[in-house]
Amino acid sequence: MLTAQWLYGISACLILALGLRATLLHTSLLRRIIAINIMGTGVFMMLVIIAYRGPDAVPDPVPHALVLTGIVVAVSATALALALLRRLNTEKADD
Amino acid sequence: MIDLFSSIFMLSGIIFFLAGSIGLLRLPDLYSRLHALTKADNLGLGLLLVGLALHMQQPLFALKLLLIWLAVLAAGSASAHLIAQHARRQEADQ
Amino acid sequence: MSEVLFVCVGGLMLSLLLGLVRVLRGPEAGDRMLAIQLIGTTGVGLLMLLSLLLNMSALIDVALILALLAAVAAAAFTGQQREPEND
Amino acid sequence: MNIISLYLVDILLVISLLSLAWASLTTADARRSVILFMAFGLVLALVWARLLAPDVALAEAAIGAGLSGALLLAAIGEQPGSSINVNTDHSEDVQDSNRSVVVTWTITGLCAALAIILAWTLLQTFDNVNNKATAQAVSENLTDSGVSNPVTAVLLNFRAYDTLLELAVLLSAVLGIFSLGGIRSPYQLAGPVFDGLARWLVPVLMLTAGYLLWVGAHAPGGAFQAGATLAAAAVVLRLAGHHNIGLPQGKSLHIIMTIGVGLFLLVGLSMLALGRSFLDYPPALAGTLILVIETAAMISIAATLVLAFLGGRPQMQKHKPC
Repeated sequence: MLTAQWLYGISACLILALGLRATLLHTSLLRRIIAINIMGTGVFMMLVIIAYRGPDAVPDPVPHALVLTGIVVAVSATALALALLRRLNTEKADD
Repeated sequence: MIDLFSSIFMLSGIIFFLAGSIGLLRLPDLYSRLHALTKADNLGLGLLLVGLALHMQQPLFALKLLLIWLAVLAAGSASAHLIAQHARRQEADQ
Repeated sequence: MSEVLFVCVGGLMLSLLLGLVRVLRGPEAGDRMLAIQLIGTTGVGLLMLLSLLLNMSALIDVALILALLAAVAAAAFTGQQREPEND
Repeated sequence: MNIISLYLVDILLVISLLSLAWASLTTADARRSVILFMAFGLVLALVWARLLAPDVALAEAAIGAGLSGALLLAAIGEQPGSSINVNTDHSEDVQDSNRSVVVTWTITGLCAALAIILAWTLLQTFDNVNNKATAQAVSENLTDSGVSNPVTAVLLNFRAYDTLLELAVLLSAVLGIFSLGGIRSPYQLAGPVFDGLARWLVPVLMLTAGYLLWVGAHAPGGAFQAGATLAAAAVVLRLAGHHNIGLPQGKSLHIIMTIGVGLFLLVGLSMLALGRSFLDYPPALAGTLILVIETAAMISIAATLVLAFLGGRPQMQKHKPC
């Protein structure tokens, strides 16, 4: 096993767990949206490190393509979540 | 010979970088930090890129490096100005 | 030559770390944003060095995007919304 | 020598990443959390570059370090009570305010257990030698794909279904945003410095988008990165206080929102009509078809991201733009 693999692999798991913990513990919805984004980053990192084959080898392109798709979907989901949050705030303000 | 020149450029670039970062960390308030940072790291990056450009085989890459440096220079000074302006506005609000 | 590159990578990582301390410590939002600018510039330099070390010319394009988007981030940080007109 | 310097880079990058994630998740202030998240995205782009994923690094540099931050900052600007002083709004953000210590520690423990199980499974995966099949399949069929960048080949040819459906997801996100509320209030007109910045930054971003789209066929780049860069250009115009940011109105807006999915579907169906299977391009035409689809996808992706930043459907213009 390469050093980079376990180093980044374990960090990916840590980032995911930290993000999940914050998603569950925060009461502010905006903070939860940020936490879910960080959690998603952990998943992306797992995929990229699975694709990694060492500093001189060509990595597997399939997980890279998946992560690329994931990043764009994550940002659009974040945008939708922020729009929901905004609507929620205006509803609260109207009450 | 080219190696020697490029090494000198790159290492002096790194020294400017570190000077800027240490300034950012040690200086007492935002405005003086800004002062240290914008000068040092832009010049540092410029020197580093000159050193690297001497190694590039294709002139196209060297041109790209120049372009990036110009972008960093222009963006960095404008951003620093905007951040300072923002800080002033915040102070005025309080 | 590779020794020089090694020293440069080390110096830039140190610079990145110093910027990181400022991002974490603040105290004002402006200080953090300024440190983000430093991390951006350091990142540009680091990407150039990595493109040589890892033999990937595409990282130069990444550096270009990083340089441009750092300015967008600063603009987004300082942009002020107008007060809603009819509310 | 290279290996040692790479170890150094690895360790410092991981430390930066973890400390920024921790700080962003635990700080009391929401605005500070967003700024730390932006720094996190910046370091993440470096991590992807280090892990030999330049396509991902490009997307992260455009989206993670720039656009997500802009989106979140715009959302923060609108949070109730934030217009006067953003730093006093602590009460809502303290994470453990009304939860018992037991709940907090149970959740922390469960998350730690999850991390350990995941890490153990992941480390097992690395030792498995049989996970090279997909990489081999890609490199064997690359010559038939019409492009020489393997990631673009996977996205637009081998797994084109994924990308088609992704564009559909983007479209539905925009429709959701449209149904939830109106456009955010515009920004104050920029001062001379910001105006000067926008004057060169916007055209350079647009040029870079075109470059990334073109280069995507044989080097890292492509529709996603180009779309995000193009969107950044419009976001800068919006931040500089312009009303007219290049988005068309009415019917034309609907066209650029749907052109990505629409054209993709059209190409897929015409393959069906030609007696091939859905989205199976003939190798001779593949390069051209991919470029056409990518151009359309770039336009739709950029439109989606800009509309997400605006926060709703742009109203019809009442007066002429000055």
